[in-house]
Amino acid sequence: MRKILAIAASALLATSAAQAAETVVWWDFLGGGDGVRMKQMIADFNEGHEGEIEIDGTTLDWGVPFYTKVQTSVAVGEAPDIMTYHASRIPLAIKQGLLQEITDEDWQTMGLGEEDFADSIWDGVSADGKQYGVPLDTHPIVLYYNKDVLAEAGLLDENGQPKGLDSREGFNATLQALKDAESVKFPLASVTADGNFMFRTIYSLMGQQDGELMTDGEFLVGDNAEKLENALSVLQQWTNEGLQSTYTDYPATVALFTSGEAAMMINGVWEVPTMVDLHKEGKLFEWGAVELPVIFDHPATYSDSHVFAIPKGNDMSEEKRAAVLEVMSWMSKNSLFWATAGHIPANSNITAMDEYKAMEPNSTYSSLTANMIYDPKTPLAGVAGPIFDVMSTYFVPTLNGEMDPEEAVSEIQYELNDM
Amino acid sequence: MTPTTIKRINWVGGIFTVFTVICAILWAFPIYWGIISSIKPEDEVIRPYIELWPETLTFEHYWFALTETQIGTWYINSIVTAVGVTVLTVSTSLFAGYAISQLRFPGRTALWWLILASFMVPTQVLIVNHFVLMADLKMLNSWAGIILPQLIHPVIIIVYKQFFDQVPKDFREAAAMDNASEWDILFKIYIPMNWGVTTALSIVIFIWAWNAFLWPFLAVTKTEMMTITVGITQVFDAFGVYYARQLSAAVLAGFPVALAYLLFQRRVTQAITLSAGIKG
Amino acid sequence: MLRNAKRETLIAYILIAPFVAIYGLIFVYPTIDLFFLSFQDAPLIGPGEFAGTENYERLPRDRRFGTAFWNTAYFVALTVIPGTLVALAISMGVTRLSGRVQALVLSLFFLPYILPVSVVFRLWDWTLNFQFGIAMHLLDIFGLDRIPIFKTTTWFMPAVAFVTIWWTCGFSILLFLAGLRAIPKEIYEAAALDNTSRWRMFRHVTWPLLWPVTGLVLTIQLILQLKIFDQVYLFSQGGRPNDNLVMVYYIFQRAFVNNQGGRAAAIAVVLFIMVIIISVLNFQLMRFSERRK
Amino acid sequence: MSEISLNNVCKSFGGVQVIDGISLDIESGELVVFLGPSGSGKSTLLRMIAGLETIDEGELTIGGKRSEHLAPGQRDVAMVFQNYALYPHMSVRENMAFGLKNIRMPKDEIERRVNDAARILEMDALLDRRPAQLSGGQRQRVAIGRAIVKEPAAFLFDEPLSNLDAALRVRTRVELAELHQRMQSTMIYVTHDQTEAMTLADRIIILNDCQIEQIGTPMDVYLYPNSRFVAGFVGSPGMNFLQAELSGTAGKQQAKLGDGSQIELSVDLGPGAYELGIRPEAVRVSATPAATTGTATVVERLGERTLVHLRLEDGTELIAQDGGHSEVKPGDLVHLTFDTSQLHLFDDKGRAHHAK
Repeated sequence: MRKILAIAASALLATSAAQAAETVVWWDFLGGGDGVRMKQMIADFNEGHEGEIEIDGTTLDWGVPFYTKVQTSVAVGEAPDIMTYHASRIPLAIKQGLLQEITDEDWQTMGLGEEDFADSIWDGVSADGKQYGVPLDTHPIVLYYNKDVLAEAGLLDENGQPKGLDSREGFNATLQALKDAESVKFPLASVTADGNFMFRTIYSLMGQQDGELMTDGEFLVGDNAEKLENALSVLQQWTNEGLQSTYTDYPATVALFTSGEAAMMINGVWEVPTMVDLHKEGKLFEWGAVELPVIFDHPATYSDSHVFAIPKGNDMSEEKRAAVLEVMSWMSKNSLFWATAGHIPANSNITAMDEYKAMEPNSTYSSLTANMIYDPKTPLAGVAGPIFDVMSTYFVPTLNGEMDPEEAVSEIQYELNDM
Repeated sequence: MTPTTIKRINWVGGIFTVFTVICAILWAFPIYWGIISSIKPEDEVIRPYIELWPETLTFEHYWFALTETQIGTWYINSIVTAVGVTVLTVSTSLFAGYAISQLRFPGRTALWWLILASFMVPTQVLIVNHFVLMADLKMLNSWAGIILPQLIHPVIIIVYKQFFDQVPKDFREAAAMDNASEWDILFKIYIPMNWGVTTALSIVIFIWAWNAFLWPFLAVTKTEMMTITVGITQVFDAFGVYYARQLSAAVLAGFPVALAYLLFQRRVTQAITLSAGIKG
Repeated sequence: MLRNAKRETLIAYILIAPFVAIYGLIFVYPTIDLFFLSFQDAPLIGPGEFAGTENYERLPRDRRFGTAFWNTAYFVALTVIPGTLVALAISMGVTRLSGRVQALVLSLFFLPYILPVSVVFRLWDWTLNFQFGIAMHLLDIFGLDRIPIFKTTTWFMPAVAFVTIWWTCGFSILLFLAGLRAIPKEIYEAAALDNTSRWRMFRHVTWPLLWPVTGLVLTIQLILQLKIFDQVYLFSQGGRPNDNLVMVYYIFQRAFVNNQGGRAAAIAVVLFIMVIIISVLNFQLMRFSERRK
Repeated sequence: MSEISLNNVCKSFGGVQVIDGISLDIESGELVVFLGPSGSGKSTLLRMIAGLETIDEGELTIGGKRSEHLAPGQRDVAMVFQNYALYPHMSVRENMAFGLKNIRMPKDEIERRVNDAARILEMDALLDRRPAQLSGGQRQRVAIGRAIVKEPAAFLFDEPLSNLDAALRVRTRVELAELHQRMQSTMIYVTHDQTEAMTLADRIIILNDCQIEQIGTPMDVYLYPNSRFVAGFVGSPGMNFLQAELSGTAGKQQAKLGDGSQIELSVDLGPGAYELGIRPEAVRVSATPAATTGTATVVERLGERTLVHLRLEDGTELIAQDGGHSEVKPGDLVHLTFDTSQLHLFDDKGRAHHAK
């Protein structure tokens, strides 16, 4: 008990000592392997700005909880000074009036601008010619694989990549072979318990068929419904044939892969640091990460951007705002380190650097940047947004074989159009 | 145990006793399992077989929770708000219960009906309005904002009223003969006489307030203002394999109330039966 | 008793003032405000426009409201009577014991009650974890299929109900024990002299004499479980919240996730009325059964 | 000068008269007992003196000071409650000191008074105990001690012995009498037990039906009851009451009982039907034929005397007293004599007329 009190007391002292400098209250939702990297960056920043700016960072639960907290804190004027945000959710945020505009003047102060970012990324933070966030990265999902297991089963090609990444049949064969080899519990680990997460995979598979969620404000028009059904069918087939883990939540998915119980895993690039760190400690097998397999017509991978945004509902002094801009600018310019978190830095000056190009496993999956697809630009989209919400409700039963893909699609269609 | 009771326990009774004890152990097993898991390394925690005792015993998760998270701050928030709820609920209920039981004043019946009516209203339906109200008062993210809406505990007033009703009026008269003022009667006679009830009620209200989830969860948007019960579910890293770490935080959150219960078992029992309207 | 009416009134008002102030602020005013809000098209924070009964008219066609309503009813059905029976069974067991053993066994059964809901959530989420939970290892040992308990709609409510019973049972156990202690020993001794079997003893002595306590426990449980939120919220995180909605959860979702204060208020009013109707019905029922005796 | 005087005091509860114009003077140092059945108003009267009940009308003077509007604590009286009302959370010492602290008496004075009282009541060893740790008798003493320390003008006792068991009651009664002897203080004592009243009182005030029925010394009240009510209420076993037809002229009259027997007596009354009262000790068993005969139904042997319950020929029941070694057995036919000087006749209004 005394120890707890001592720690509590020191925590109090720490916050009061920090008040000497301009304190920037920072919220993020980066709780994975990338969260560790971000904490490192915050520490580096604080060190470099000692006595001037101090970031007081907090990591909240990703997804609905995070965005619920943001929404209510802005509504009651208790918002942080800066927060991470998903670019996909910016249209919704603008509609809700949650974000402050990043003005031309701000961009100048930061020493950044349109020319520093790829068009698609710049477009992601823009609405009606105004910008609402400073892009940090793009973060697609990738296929992680256990080289040891795959090699043993003879499923690695000459480049050390899994075989059968070019077609549905090929990939199914690889999964089946892993299953038959019986060296793992699951050929593939997927976050099948969390519909929010599976949105990324399913949307990727739709993209591989050029499917669209929303066409001119209408949902799943024409054969798009069929394409969604196709995507769901693939995943359900994997479940039915025992090829992927069922009802697996996020931490369990990572745990299944890292403990060697699943040979492959579909997950975000942000888990790269987890693998790197474990491998360094000698607790992990040889591993790799590649672009998602092409199940349908052509490669496509869902991607989103982390951006920094300044919430409304927070009366900021001039000095504070300057400090916030400095934080965003610094983070963007130092995002090479962020690439070690697996993400692809948004700042094109960084991605042009040789050091970046030599980075592994990033370079292995960097090919996918050409094949990235994004959420539709609508206030209904975005992480934990209404579309997410509706669709994810039906993904879990479908992916785990409780519901037919056809039924799921018609339910999704009904609810989406009901909004 | 007296010799006669030993004699009376036949073998059926013996089996029954053993059965009950086994049930009790199974009942509490998840608690044991949570504690044990929290002192295993993360990779041991996810082993695909059952180990009732850690192979490697480690307190690293506790160390992590205590040093790398805001759990210390949350402890302080939980203590302050739980104590605040307890003191305010007990004192206002005690005063009101005393007034209704012992004093005659206009509006007494109306007040009593209000209290009985509030008995029926679930505070959960008021979350939206509480949130708006606390936002208007600029009390969100403050201790006061966490405490205030938790002060609706009509049952405490009812318990106090019943207790004061039971005090023979002789005491009041004896005190009057002793030149005691109305305040003396309250503070020197009635309150000390019912000190046991007050302690018991305070302990359970403290436990309830410590365990409160919904309102503190809504009223706080800043992590440094969270109570421990909210903090451990909201701020912990959702991504990655941290089962043991999460469990260690849970153990830390449950520790104070478990301790309070083990120390004041009889009072807790008394207060629970009181709060349900059964005389202890 | 000689009384000074004026002074007494003054003192009474001083004594009730803090209570009345707090109740006025956080009970009376919000309750009135709730009804006003339910007729507005309002965000969570900020002014709204009068919307008539639209917020209510939506409810019958609102699928999620239906889910929330039926899930709540289902949850109540799963917890109230089973929970009471479990508590009764446990207290029958505990009451037979004596001395230290009784104290220890009672503590083991009671301990869950004093834990915060988040701790209860962590414990059971871990115990029943689909991949690593000890319960799943047990299923494996018995050769049964693993059950993704908190991820399927079939198992979710029963499992949350089970955890809830585990968590809140201690409260009812204490009430039953108090009730059992109040039954005079002589009655059992008299019955024993009449060669009454154990079952008949329970059926004809314990059960009827315990009925007032049983009724009380049922009432408390019923009102309590209607207000379920915490467990359902926590267990559906990272899962399927929309399938697991209950009334309070839906109020929360409308107000805090979807920023629709007015619609949330309308749902809250419905729950409010449900609780009141059930309280009154329950009260009448208890009175009726009292009289019948 | 009288210590406490009541002048025509009245009280009613919600329209029901409970005290109806009572006037009374209590002398300094006197122990007065209010005796009456429950509902007679005796407790109310005491509480009115204490200030626990308002006085609707009339005057109350305590120690020469008009007191009917004073608060209880300011009337210079102390009260011992039926249930003692000892504050359970205070030690004996604190219980006794509480009232003194409330009037901000200096600490050393409180100390002195508490110690004095403890010495008087022989409870020095109990001072630091809590009431729950005391026996019934000890609690009783603490309650008295709490009154003593106030050094009041008068002590008020509200049925103080009713919570004690029989043996303790007798002992405490004696102790109280002794205490009164020693302290010579004014005391008012309320009881429904006529034995307590008889043994303790300097004067007994018998209340019935909101009014004073009789005031007098115990022997006055016993020997010369004012009314049928007093006659019946005082004395144990109670007075025998028989229907009698009075005839003859003043100085030489006969009372004819229901069984036809005649008793000679002298009383200031005209002929007519009366109720005749005679205490059991005035009805004696005679070896030779006497006034009348009765059949013994129950024989109660009390050791030093024997009570014989009898039935006369016409069915009238009465109790006679015989010596400790009485040979009467149930069923015996017994000769009875009446001590005609101890006869009382009651008219239809219940007024008593004593035989000469």
